[in-house]
Amino acid sequence: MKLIVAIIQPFRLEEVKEALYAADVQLITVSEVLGHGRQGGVTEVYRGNKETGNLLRKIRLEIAVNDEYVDKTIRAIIDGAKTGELGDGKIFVYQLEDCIRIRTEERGPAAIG
Amino acid sequence: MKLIVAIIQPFRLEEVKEALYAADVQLITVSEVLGHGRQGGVTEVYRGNKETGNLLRKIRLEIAVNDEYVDKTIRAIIDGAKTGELGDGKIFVYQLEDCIRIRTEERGPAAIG
Amino acid sequence: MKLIVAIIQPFRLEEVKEALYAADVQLITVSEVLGHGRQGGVTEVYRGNKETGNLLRKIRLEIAVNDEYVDKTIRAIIDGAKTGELGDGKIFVYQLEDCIRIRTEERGPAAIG
Amino acid sequence: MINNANNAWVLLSAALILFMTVPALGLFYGGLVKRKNVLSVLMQSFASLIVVSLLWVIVGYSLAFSPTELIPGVIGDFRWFFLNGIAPNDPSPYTVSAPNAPVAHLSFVLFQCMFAVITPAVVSGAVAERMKFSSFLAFSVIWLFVVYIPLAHMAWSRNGLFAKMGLMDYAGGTVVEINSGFSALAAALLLGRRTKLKPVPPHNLTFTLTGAAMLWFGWFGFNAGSGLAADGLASSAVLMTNTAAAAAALVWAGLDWFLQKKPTILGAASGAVAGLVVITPAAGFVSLPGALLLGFAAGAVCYVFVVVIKNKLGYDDSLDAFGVHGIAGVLGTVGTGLFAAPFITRPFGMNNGNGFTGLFFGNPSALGVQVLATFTAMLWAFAGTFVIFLVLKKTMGLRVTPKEEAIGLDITQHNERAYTVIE
Amino acid sequence: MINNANNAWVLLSAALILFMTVPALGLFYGGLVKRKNVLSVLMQSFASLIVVSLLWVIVGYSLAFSPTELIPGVIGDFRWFFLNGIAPNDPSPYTVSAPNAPVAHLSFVLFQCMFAVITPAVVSGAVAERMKFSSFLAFSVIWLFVVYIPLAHMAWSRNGLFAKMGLMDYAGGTVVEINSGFSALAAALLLGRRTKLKPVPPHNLTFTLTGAAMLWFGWFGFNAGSGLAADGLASSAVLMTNTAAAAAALVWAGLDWFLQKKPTILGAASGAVAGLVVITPAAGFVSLPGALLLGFAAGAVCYVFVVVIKNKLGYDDSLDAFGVHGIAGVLGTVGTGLFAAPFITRPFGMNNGNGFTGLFFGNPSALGVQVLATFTAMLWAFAGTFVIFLVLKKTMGLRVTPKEEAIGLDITQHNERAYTVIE
Amino acid sequence: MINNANNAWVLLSAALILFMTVPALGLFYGGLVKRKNVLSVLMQSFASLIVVSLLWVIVGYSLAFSPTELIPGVIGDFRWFFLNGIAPNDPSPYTVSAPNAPVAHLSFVLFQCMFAVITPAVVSGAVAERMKFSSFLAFSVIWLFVVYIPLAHMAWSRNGLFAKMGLMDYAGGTVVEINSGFSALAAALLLGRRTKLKPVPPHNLTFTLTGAAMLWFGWFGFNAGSGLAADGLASSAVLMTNTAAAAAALVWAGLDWFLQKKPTILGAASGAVAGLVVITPAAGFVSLPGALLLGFAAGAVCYVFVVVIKNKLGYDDSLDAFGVHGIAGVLGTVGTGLFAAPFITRPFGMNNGNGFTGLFFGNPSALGVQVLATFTAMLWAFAGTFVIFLVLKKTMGLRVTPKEEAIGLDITQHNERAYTVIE
Ligand SMILES: Nc1ncnc2c1ncn2[C@@H]1O[C@H](COP(=O)(O)OP(=O)(O)O)[C@@H](O)[C@H]1O
Ligand SMILES: Nc1ncnc2c1ncn2[C@@H]1O[C@H](COP(=O)(O)OP(=O)(O)O)[C@@H](O)[C@H]1O
Ligand SMILES: Nc1ncnc2c1ncn2[C@@H]1O[C@H](COP(=O)(O)OP(=O)(O)O)[C@@H](O)[C@H]1O
Repeated sequence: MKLIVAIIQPFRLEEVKEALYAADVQLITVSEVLGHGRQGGVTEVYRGNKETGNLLRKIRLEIAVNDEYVDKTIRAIIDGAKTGELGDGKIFVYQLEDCIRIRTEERGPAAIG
Repeated sequence: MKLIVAIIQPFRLEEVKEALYAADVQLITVSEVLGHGRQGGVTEVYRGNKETGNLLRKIRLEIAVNDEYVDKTIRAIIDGAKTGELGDGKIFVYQLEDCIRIRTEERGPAAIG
Repeated sequence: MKLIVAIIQPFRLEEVKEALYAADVQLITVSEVLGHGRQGGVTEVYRGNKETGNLLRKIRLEIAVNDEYVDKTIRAIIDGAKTGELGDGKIFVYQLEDCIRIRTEERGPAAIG
Repeated sequence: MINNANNAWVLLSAALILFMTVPALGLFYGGLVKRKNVLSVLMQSFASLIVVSLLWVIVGYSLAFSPTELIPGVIGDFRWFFLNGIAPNDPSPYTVSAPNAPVAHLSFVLFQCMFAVITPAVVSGAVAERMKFSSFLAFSVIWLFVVYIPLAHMAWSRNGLFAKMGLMDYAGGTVVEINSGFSALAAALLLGRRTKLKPVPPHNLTFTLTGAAMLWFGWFGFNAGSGLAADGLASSAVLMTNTAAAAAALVWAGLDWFLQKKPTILGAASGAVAGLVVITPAAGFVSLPGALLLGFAAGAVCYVFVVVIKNKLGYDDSLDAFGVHGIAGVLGTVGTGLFAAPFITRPFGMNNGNGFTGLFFGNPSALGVQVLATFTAMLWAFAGTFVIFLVLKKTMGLRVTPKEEAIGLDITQHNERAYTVIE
Repeated sequence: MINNANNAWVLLSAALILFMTVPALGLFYGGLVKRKNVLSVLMQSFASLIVVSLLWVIVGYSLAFSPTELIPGVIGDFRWFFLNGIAPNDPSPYTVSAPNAPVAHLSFVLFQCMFAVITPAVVSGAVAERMKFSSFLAFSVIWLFVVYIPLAHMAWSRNGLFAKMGLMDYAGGTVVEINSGFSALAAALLLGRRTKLKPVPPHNLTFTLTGAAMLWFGWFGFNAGSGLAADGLASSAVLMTNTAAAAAALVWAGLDWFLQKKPTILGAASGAVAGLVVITPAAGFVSLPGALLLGFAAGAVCYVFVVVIKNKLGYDDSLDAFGVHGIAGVLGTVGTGLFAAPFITRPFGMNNGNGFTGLFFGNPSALGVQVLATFTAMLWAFAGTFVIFLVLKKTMGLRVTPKEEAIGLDITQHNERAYTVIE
Repeated sequence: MINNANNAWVLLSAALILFMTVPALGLFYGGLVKRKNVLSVLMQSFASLIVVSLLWVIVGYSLAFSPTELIPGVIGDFRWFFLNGIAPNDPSPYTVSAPNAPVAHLSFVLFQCMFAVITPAVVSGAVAERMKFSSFLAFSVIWLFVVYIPLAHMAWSRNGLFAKMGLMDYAGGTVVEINSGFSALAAALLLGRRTKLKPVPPHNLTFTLTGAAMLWFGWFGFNAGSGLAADGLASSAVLMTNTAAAAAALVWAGLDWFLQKKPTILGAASGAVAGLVVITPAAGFVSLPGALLLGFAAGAVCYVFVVVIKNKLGYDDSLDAFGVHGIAGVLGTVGTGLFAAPFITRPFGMNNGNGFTGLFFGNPSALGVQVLATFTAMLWAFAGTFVIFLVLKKTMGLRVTPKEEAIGLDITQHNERAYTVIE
């Protein structure tokens, strides 16, 4: 079992969700984060001050999958998120040791999906 | 050392916290996330439009524990969070390699608690 | 590759960011969390009620680095975040299995930076 | 002949009271609750506006203000059912300081409508975060007829019981403030405490302060519009209103500073509301020292009730409708019997039999009427609400389920959420 | 001689209409959109205030209200260009119920300015979340001259086409409501749907309810200020306005409850706005039953349009400018021809040739004028806006790019974001 | 005899100025700061309302407006201490265009109170995010007596230095705007920059725009109420106010568009405020071209000050109280000496010795008085505030500690937070 964490552009969230659903990956956890990456982000201007705060809004996806799903999940994220421009984001993969479905108390790979 | 991440219903947060404290697990990190799981979540209606956005509000708990605490932490979370209905959430367990307490610069298991 | 997660005081974020940049660590993901730690946090008072809710505002940093960067990243976080008082926070280190840059589809250590 | 200046003044005062109900009271209360309950709180004020507005023009006004009566001194009759026979250019049968320059009768209908609208909205502060919306709606309809209208008739109608005794209640110390406050207490007692009651921080104090400021603003119309004329008495009433609000806010924030180490903005706002309440019955009767003293007293006494006593006794008046409106309402109504100054009313040739003169200006009898009306209003409101809540409890039930309470009232009562989490 | 009471009333009414445009309409609309578009929506209302305010005093007022005309019955001339020759103490050439107690001419200029300001702001509801700011700006300038001013002239100026026929449009059923509503429809059709159109929850319903409440408050001035006198007719207009708003809100929230299981606060607010719209042309003409029936009708019919029909037809009137303002505007303008009650206007000696009497009070001819004006306004607004949008589409383009739409209009059109994420 | 129409107008104008202080100015400023400081900013405005309201009725009004004086031309005496002897139906000793139709004396007291309330609240914009609350409180009390009251006396009291020279300051170009602006500059200089000063995005621009819109709304009362009559001069003042605001907003947003590529909503709002400031001294004196030109000038000049010069010079006027109020105040006060048009004031038979006529209408001497008063006000405000701040710095200290500043003023000064993070 793996955990896949993806940091993507907020405005690609819909596309990524669609790509994931198409790849039969339905269970995801989403949150709003700020990211400092390679993307230069000076776009906000307040009373002439260019906002140089370099933390840009991003969406963080957390997806736990069984091993056979890892590649297609990554593929789906890339397909949904890639625009080819700086700031598209990153995907991180971690080992997941155990997973428990609270409702049924099932454990392991059976609990993931 | 392990990291336990739990995604639970927001309205069970109080119960989970109480169960954790009862199990002597006091150090936790909490955030608000949106989750897409098995729970069908159509409850919001705006001008007749049922909100089909399938991301429901959840709470994410992050708890780093020493190995001997893993089981009772999981137990406590289940006790607090379980209602038996879809949407109760999941618990994920990861290997934690190291832990540092910033204040004292202690490392490893000693720094967890 | 490692993932470093740090929970710090919100008002030290600027210092931590500066220390990280000085250590040549530029890529970070930041979010707002609530934490229950050793810090007693009764400071809010509403109509005479001391707010005993024990979840305090914290900042969570997520930084993926190559192995040779781990120590200096931890050092930088400590330097930026440490005040010596309860509540300074913790740093957690995890194994990172893979990393993909969405824009270029690069993988592994090359994709981290 | 209608006096257009006074008419404009009263129409705009009515608009200001509308503004106090929503958005002002809604924001003041709504900011104090948890994020998941804010809409339910706003909806209670809004529903009160909607339902009472309709009932009032249909029958409520007639029952409250008709000089011909079903029960003498207590309730009017159906003479003005559906505003029957009230032409747009009819002068108001009610005047205060300007008998020869009346407003339109319909302006008076509207102005009084807004009082009837805001009073149950104030009560809603006591039931926040746990009452079923349907039950609140039923309550506010029944309560309008059983509690509010008789009290309004007694205090303000031509033939009302207390009106005839010379009660001084300029803008609703009994009818609005004591009434809502003691109704709130009964409601809180019968409803019981919130399930996970522990101090929870207000979800948006910017809203709360915005609401408080808007209340202050609207209260100028609430109090000074009650004279039904834009004359010097209105000017005095506005100035005393402003003064009492400031005095009470100063005291509350000062006590916070002294006792809790920091002056809080919620304290300043709460004090301001307490000051606005205390001056409500007194606005057109007292002079500067009276306004200052009433304001200081309201700040201090309400502080003690809200911060100390409530937490000791343990009833759950969620947003302190009782602790602020009930207590300051009593203080103000009784205080008017102490501080009413002939210096204020005499120039207008007003007379209620005792010259609008309080104890401190040599007229002990006035105090008697004030105290009598205060006790009646306290009892009437408490008992009436108690019975209504008891009946509702037995029939349709009062509270949402504990699970609904945990999930939040916005989604469980209204299928809506106030805020999105990500854009 | 100017009557100061009436003048104060109209000045404050104008201020209330300003308040309706921003912040009220801005918050009402702004709360309904996604977080990333809220500023773009606020900016459309604000820009309308800025641009129309300037154009109006320079030339718009003259074209709309000059009795000497470029095209008889349709548009005035440049007589009052730059307010040429209007001295501060000149009485208004326009009066309604108080010909002997006029307001200042400049008050009338201001009051009408605010109508011209709010109308394009209402239209902006149909184009939210996808229109280029520059194109909206161009639209609102051209539209002011091509659509709004002629319609205002026809309905309200001394020599206007419909004015002469005795059209009853108290506060803008045709000029403001039908006009903005049908312009909104044309705009929505030509602009096309939002790219990822699916129901998205409003980002801040507290703002939306605050805005709706402020609209209700401001509408007292909008409607009752239109009589240009603080007399009993104003009182009646305010009371009818309040009644219709409450009636429509009750129906909409009730239908929600009945059909969707829960009464929603957005439903109550939407209903209130529908009620305020429907009573706009009728406010000074109808009596209580008329106001109630118009309110109920507006609540029901707009509900059907917004909740059922729109979703069936699939045009994207983002914030229901058409479904609420267009539909209730038609209902109200026609309904005035049914319910106009001589009981209301007769005491003021008013006469428009048909005694301000509707069908139900024995005057079928009035209905004809109302229907004619309604159809003309529908067509005029729809066709005019259609052509303007078509021209803009071919020239400067209407929409932001799909990527800009996805990123959000606040950052792409204005380089700003409404809210920070962490402190 | 009091004129009720004028009295209603002034009372409501006073209510509007209250509304400008809180919530309007509070939201305008509060939205611009970091989330952790919003309450501290709201509290400064609220505290100013509370403290100044009390001091004003006790002694401030008497010192500012008593015709008998402690220092001739500069400060009054204690004649009206505790409003001593002012009966509710006493007419105001002060009138502008309607000497025979005065408002109540108490209305004038109230109206002027609200000016005294809002002025220190404006200054608070310069000290946001770093000043100790206790020090701000001390400042606002001392400053009221040392800086505000003498300036008000000089400009507006019967025997005031500049009043006697015929200064034209309709609604506070010197007393309110230059005064607050230059006090803000002194405050910002003595307080020093915020520790981590770098452009931080406003935490809630919806609040900021809401506040700006409410300011615009309230300014109608602020400016036009200053004529103390609801006559045609008030109508003119409102219309000129609206026009100047729109003109300046257009210019600022236009410069944004031109120089920074996008029109910003913060720019439009800032421009509007600049326009409202510039027209403040001129509102009742200038005609349309004057209002337009002053508006355009204010938009452009304030833009340059705020966007270019401030960032070059590097003082930290956090919310641009100096750059907007100070600069536009100077422009407006001097500009009144250029554009004052006899066409406006003559019909009312007003005369200040030089016929309220500016340079461009043939009266160069007026300009002299305007410039003299402008310089005096600049100096008075700057020097007075400088000294007060210096004394406070040496005694109680001005700033919170750097750690408190990092944590935020809401929690460290008031033990409160504005918003919760999860529900
Ligand atoms: N090494 C890293 N550790 C943590 N977060 C990262 C790391 N690299 C990238 N991110 C996150 O991903 C986001 C996008 O990265 P960015 O470098 O802008 O994308 P790209 O590689 O396409 O230019 C960043 O804003 C940050 O939140
Ligand atoms: N495989 C997964 N990866 C990431 N998040 C998950 C996964 N499974 C569940 N979740 C999170 O847990 C929440 C609850 O899951 P859900 O399937 O609704 O619970 P249940 O299993 O009780 O039906 C989801 O909304 C989602 O946020
Ligand atoms: N074992 C843990 N698991 C999860 N989060 C933790 C853990 N220990 C600390 N934290 C997080 O770190 C924050 C700071 O910890 P705290 O104990 O207050 O710091 P300190 O060790 O300096 O006293 C906590 O509020 C919590 O969010």
